[in-house]
Amino acid sequence: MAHGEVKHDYHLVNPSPWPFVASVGALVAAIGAVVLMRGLSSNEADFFFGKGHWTLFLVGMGILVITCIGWWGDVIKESRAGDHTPVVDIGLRYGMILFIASEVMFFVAWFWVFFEMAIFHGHRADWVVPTWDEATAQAWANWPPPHVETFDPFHLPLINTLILLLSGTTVTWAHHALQTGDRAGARLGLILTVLLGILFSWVQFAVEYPIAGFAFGNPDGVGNATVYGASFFMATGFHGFHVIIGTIFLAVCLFRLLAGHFTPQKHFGLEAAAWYWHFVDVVWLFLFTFVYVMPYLTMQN
Amino acid sequence: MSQPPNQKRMAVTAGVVVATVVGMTGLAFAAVPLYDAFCRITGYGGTTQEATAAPSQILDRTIEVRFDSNIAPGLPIEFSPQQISEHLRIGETGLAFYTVRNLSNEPIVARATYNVTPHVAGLYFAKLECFCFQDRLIGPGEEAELPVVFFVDPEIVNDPDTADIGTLTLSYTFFRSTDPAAADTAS
Amino acid sequence: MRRGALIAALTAGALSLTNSAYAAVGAPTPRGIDLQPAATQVMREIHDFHTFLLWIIVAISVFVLALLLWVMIRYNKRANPTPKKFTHNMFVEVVWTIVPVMILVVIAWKSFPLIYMQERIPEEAELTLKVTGNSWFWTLEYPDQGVSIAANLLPEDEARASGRPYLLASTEPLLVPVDTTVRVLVTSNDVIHSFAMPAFGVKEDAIQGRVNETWFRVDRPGVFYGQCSELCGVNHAYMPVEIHAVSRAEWEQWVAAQGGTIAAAEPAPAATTPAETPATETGTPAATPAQPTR
Amino acid sequence: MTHEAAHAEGHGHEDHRPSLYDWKRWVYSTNHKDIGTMYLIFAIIAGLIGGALSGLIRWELAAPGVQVFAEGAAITGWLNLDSAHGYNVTVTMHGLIMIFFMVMPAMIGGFGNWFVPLMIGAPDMAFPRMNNISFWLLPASFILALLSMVVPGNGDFPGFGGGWTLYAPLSTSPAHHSGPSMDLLILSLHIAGASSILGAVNFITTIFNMRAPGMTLHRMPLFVWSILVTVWLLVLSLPVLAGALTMLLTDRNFGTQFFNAAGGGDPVMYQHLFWFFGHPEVYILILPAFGMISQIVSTFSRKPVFGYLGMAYAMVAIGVIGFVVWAHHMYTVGMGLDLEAYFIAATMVIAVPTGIKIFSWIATMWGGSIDFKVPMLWAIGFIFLFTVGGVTGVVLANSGVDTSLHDTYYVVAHFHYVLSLGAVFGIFAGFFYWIPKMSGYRYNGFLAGLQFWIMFIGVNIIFFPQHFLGLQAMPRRYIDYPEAFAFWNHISSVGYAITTVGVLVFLITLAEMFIVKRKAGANPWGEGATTLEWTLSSPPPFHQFNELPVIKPDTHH
Repeated sequence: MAHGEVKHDYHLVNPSPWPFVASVGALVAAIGAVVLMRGLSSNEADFFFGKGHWTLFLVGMGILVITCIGWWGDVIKESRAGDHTPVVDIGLRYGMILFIASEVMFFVAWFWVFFEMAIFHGHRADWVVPTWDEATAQAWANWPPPHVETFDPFHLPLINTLILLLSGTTVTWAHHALQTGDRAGARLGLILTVLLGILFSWVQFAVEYPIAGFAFGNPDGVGNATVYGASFFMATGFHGFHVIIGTIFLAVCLFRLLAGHFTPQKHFGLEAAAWYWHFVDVVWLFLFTFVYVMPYLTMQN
Repeated sequence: MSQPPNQKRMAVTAGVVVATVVGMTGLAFAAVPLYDAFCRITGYGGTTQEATAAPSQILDRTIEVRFDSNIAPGLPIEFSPQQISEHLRIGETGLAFYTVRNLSNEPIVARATYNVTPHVAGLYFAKLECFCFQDRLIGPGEEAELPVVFFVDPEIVNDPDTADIGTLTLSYTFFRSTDPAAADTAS
Repeated sequence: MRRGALIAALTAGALSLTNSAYAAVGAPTPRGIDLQPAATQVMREIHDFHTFLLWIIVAISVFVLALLLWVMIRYNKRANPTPKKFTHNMFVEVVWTIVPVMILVVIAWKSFPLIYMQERIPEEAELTLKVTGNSWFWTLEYPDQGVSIAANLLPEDEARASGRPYLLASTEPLLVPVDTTVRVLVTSNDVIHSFAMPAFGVKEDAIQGRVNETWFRVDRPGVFYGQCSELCGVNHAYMPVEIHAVSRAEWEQWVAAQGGTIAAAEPAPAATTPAETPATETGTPAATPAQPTR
Repeated sequence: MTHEAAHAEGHGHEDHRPSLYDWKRWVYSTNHKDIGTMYLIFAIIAGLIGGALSGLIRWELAAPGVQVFAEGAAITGWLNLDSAHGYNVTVTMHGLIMIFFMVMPAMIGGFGNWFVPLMIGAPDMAFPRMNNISFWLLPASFILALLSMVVPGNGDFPGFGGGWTLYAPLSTSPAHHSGPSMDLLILSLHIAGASSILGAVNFITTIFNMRAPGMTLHRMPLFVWSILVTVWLLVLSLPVLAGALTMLLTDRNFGTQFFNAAGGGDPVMYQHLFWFFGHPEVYILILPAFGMISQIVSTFSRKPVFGYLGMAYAMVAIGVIGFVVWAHHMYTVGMGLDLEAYFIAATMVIAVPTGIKIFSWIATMWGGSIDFKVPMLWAIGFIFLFTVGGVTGVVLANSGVDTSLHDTYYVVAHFHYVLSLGAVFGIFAGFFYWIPKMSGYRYNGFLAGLQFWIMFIGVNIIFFPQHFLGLQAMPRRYIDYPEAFAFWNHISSVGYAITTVGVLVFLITLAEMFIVKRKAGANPWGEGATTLEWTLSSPPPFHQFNELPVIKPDTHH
C-alpha cells in the first residue's frame, strides 16, 4: 500500500490473510488438543470429537504450519523487495529481543517450580536439615526426593552440553564468515550448526529420555511419578522443544543462504536465528547446572 | 558489496567467542564447588533428610513435639500416632511410633508425606528415621508400626523467628500411591 | 426489625443444647456495617486497627473529595475563564510524597505487632483443636481428649424449626472452654478450604498435605459462627462452623458426653478415617464426592 | 506540547480508505485504526456478555435462598447452569471475561492501537500483521472460553467453577472438574496470553522505534507512557502464567504432580505462580486508565499535565513494585511472619506513587479552566472512586486486618472500586474523549451525560454496601447467604438494575451518534487537546503521517 507520497521509511504492510488463518488454526488445534486429552463427545469412536482422535489437532497444526510458511514467506519476499529499511530492521531486532525476553520468563516459571521444590518447599515440609555437622553439610537435602535415580550429568548431559556449546561457536562462525563475505565458511558453519542441533535432539529425546530412572507423570495415581520427574521433563523437554524450533529456524536460514538471500550487510534472519540459538544455549547451561548436576550431587538412595 | 575482512574485528570476535565458551563451560563445572561454598556460607546445605548423626549439644530447655495424622479420602486405612505428644530436651533424640492398619480386604500401596508446623520451625526439625515419601505395601488387614526418630536442632533457640516456639507439630498424611480407579472417581 | 428476635432465637437454640447463658453471639447482624463483635483479644486488636485505618482512609477520601469539589467550583470554565499554565511546584510534590510515606510508616508501625500477635501462639496453649476441611463439611477434633465431631450444614427446615440461623448453624456445634488458649491445626482432606471464625479474628486456609497453625482464646461465653472462606466447589456456601464458648466445667461435661477423656490420654485416639465421619442428609462422606446440589 | 507540521499532511489528497463493507478490510487488516476498532467492538460485545453474567449473580443474590440458579430455573436452565456449580461457573466466567476479553482488549488493544501510533507520530504499528493476529487470536480464545461453559466440567455439569484464579487442586482434582471444560479454559487463556504477548512486543517496538523526529521519551504523552509500562508488565508476567497453566494441564491430563500434595507437589506453589502474573495483571488493567485520565484532565482543564515526569515515573514505579507484592493475595495460606511483614510493607509502598498520581491530577485541574464535558465527568468520577478503591487497598494490604477481610465481599468491593469504577470509568472516559476522533461524529452530550450520572449512582450503590457485607464477614463466591446479609445484598442488586439502565443509555447514545452523524471537527475539544491525534482529521486518514511530524522542544509539557 505504499504510495508515491509516503515520505518515511516505515514499512506499511499489505493486508494479509495469514493472521486470521493462523487464529483459525490455533482455535482448531486447541479444540483438537482437548479432544485428544479428554474428548468432547461421549462417543469415543467419534472421528472428530471422540477422546484420543487426532483429527482436529492435526488439522489445526496443519493450518498453523501452512500459515508459518505463508507468513514468513511473505516476510522474506518483503525483505527481498527492500521493505526492510534500516529503521524497520531495528524494529525487527527489538521484536526478536522482546520475544526472547518473554521466552526467558517462560523458563523462569519452570525454574521457579524446580527451586521452590528443591529449596523452599523443603523448608516448609522440613525436607531440609540445617547444618550441624560439617562433614555432611553438602547440599540440598532430599532433593531429588528419595528413590529418584537422576542422570549422571557427566555422561550424556555433558556430551549434550558440549554439542550445544560447539553449535554456539559454529553459528557464530557462520555469522562472521557471512559478514566478511566468506560464503563457503558461512555455509559450512550453518550446516554444522544444524547437524549439531539435530544431534542434540537425538541424544536427548532418543537416547537419554528412554533410560530415565523416574517418570514424568502417572495418570493412574501417584505411582512412581514425582514432582522431580515432572519438573525435570517439563524444563528439559521445553528446552528440547526450543532446540528443535531453533534448528528449524537455522535450517531455513541455511536454505536462504544457499538461495543467496543474505548479504554481508543484511542478514537479520540469520542473526535472529543466532540470537535464539544462544538463548537456547544459555538456558541449557542453567539446566545442566541446576537440573542435572546439583540433584546428582545431592541424590538420595 | 562485501566489505574487506577486518582483521582486528575478527580477532576480537574470536576472542569473545573463545572466552564465552571457556567461561560458560568453566561456570558449568565451577558451579559445583561454588554451590558447595554457597551452602557452607549460607547454611542452606545440611544433609540428607535422614540425618546420619544426632547433634552433640543437648540443651536444658524442653520442647513439646505433637504428632498428627491425616488420611487422604478414599483410603481405607486407620492411621494414628501412638502418642499424642512428647516432651523432650532440645537436641535430644526422640522416638515416636505411628500405627497404620489396612481396613480393607485388599493390599494397599500408600505413601506418606509430612509437614512440620509452625513452618518456620520445620527448618530445625530433623529426622534420623522416617517413613515418608516411600511406597508402602500394606497387606489386607495388616497392621504396621512406623517409627520416627527425630531431634530438634539446638540452633532453633538462636533464630529469632523460632526462639520462642514451645510446641512443634509433626503431621503425616497418607495418600494412595497407585490406584487405577482414582482417576475416574468423579463420574 | 428482626435483630432482637434473631438473637433471642439464637440464644434459645443454644440454651437448649447446653445450660449456660450466652453473653455473646458471633454472627452477622441484619444491616450491620461493621466488623462482627470481638470475642478474643486478637479480634479486639483487629477492631482497633481497623478503626484506626478507617479514620485514616476516610480522612484521605474526604480530603481528595474536598480538593476535587474545590477545583470544580473555583476553577470551572465560568469561574476561571483563563487557565494558568504552571506545571510544577517542587514544594507540593515533595509534600505529597513525604506525607503519604509518613502515614504508611505509622500504619506499618501499628500493623506489625498485630500480625506478630496473630502468628505467635502464646506458649501455654492448653488445648489443641484440629480442623479438617472436607468437601463439604468440617471435621473438628480434640486429639488430646479423643473427641471428634463432624460439622455439617444444619438443613433449612431444622434450622427454621429450631430458630437457628440457616447457613450458619451446623448439625453439631463444637464447644470450647472460655479463657483457654486453643491451638488450632488446620488442614484439608481434598481441595483448599478456609477455616474462618470472624468473631475470633481467625482465618486459616486448609490445604491438603499441609497443616497450618493458628490460635484463639475466647474470653466470653457465646455462640459463634464461621463459614468456609475459600472457593471449594459446589457446596462452598454450605459448610458452616458453629462454636459455642462455655465454661470449663460445661466443656468437660461435653467432652465426657462425646466419649472423650480430659486428662491428656496416653493412648492416642484413632485418627479420623474419612469413612468414620458421620454424614447427614446434607453432608456427604468425603470418600464419595457429591454431585452438585441442583 | 506544540506540534508543527502535521496539519497540512495526511488529509489533503485522496485517502484510499476501503469500504466499510469490504470484509477483507477487517479480516486481512494491517491498519492499526481498523484493528483498534475491531478490538473495541469485541470488548463491547464481551463486556455485554460479562455484564449479563454479573446480572445473573446479582439477581441470584438479591434475596436469600437459591432462585436464579435453582434446578430447573428457566433463566439459567437453557445453558444447563441451573445448579450451584452453574453459579460458580458464572462467577468464574464473569471474572475471566471482564479481565481478558473486556478491559484488556478495550484499553490496550482498542485505545492503545488507535492512539499510540497517532500520539507518537507514527504511520502505523511496528508489526501491522502481527497486530492483526493479536486481535484475531482473541475471538479464538473467546470461543474456547464460551465453549468451556457448555461442555462437561464437573461430572455432567457444564463449565469450570473454580474462580478466575483457577486454583489447584480444585481445578485439577478429577473429583471436582473431571470434564474437558477446564482444559478448554486453560487453552483459551494460553491463546489470550499469546495474543497479549505479541501485542506487547508490538507496542514496545513501536514506542521505542517509531517515534516521530523530536518525540523523545520524555515528550511522549502520558497515555503512551502508560501503555509502555503496561506492555512491559505483559511481556514479563504472562509467560509465567503460561507456565503455570501448562502445569495445570499436565497435572490434569498427564499425571504430573506439580500441585498434588500426594506426589510431593504443593498447591500453594500454584498460587505463587499465578499471583506473580496476577498482581501485575491488575496493574495492566488500571495503568492505561491512568494514562487516559491524564490526557483528559489536561484537555478539559486547558492546562498542561502537572508534574509530567513524576506522573510518568510514578507509573514506572507502580509497574516495578507490582512485581514484588504478589503474595499479599495469599496472606491466609500460612506463609509466616517474615513474609507477611515484607509483603505488607512492599504493598503499602505502592500507595505512594498512586498518591502522587491522584494529587497531580488534582493539581492539573487547579488553576485550570475546567469544562465539564462527558469525558471529564468520567475522569473526575474515576479520580474520586479510584481513591476510595485505593485506600481500601491499603486496609487490605495489612495482613492483620486481612485476616478478617480476606475472601469476603470487602475484597470484592475493593477490586470493583479500582477495576469497575476505576478501569471501566477510565474506558468510558477514553471512549467519549476519542469517539469523535475515531468515528468522526459527535455524541449527544445529554444522553452521554445521562449515562454517566445513572452509572455513577448505580455502581456506587452496587459496590459500596459490599464493604459492609465484607466487614460483616460475608464470604465471596457464595450462592446463598444467611438472612442477616439480606439487606445490603438487596441494595447492591438494586444498584445493578440502575447500572443496567445506564448501559442501555450507553447503547442508545452509541446508536444515536451513528444515526444522526453530527460531524466532528479535527479537534472538538479546543486548545486543551494538544496531542498529535488532534492535528489530524476526524476520522484520521487511513494512513496518517505520510510525512512524519516534527516535534519541537517545548518549555513546558
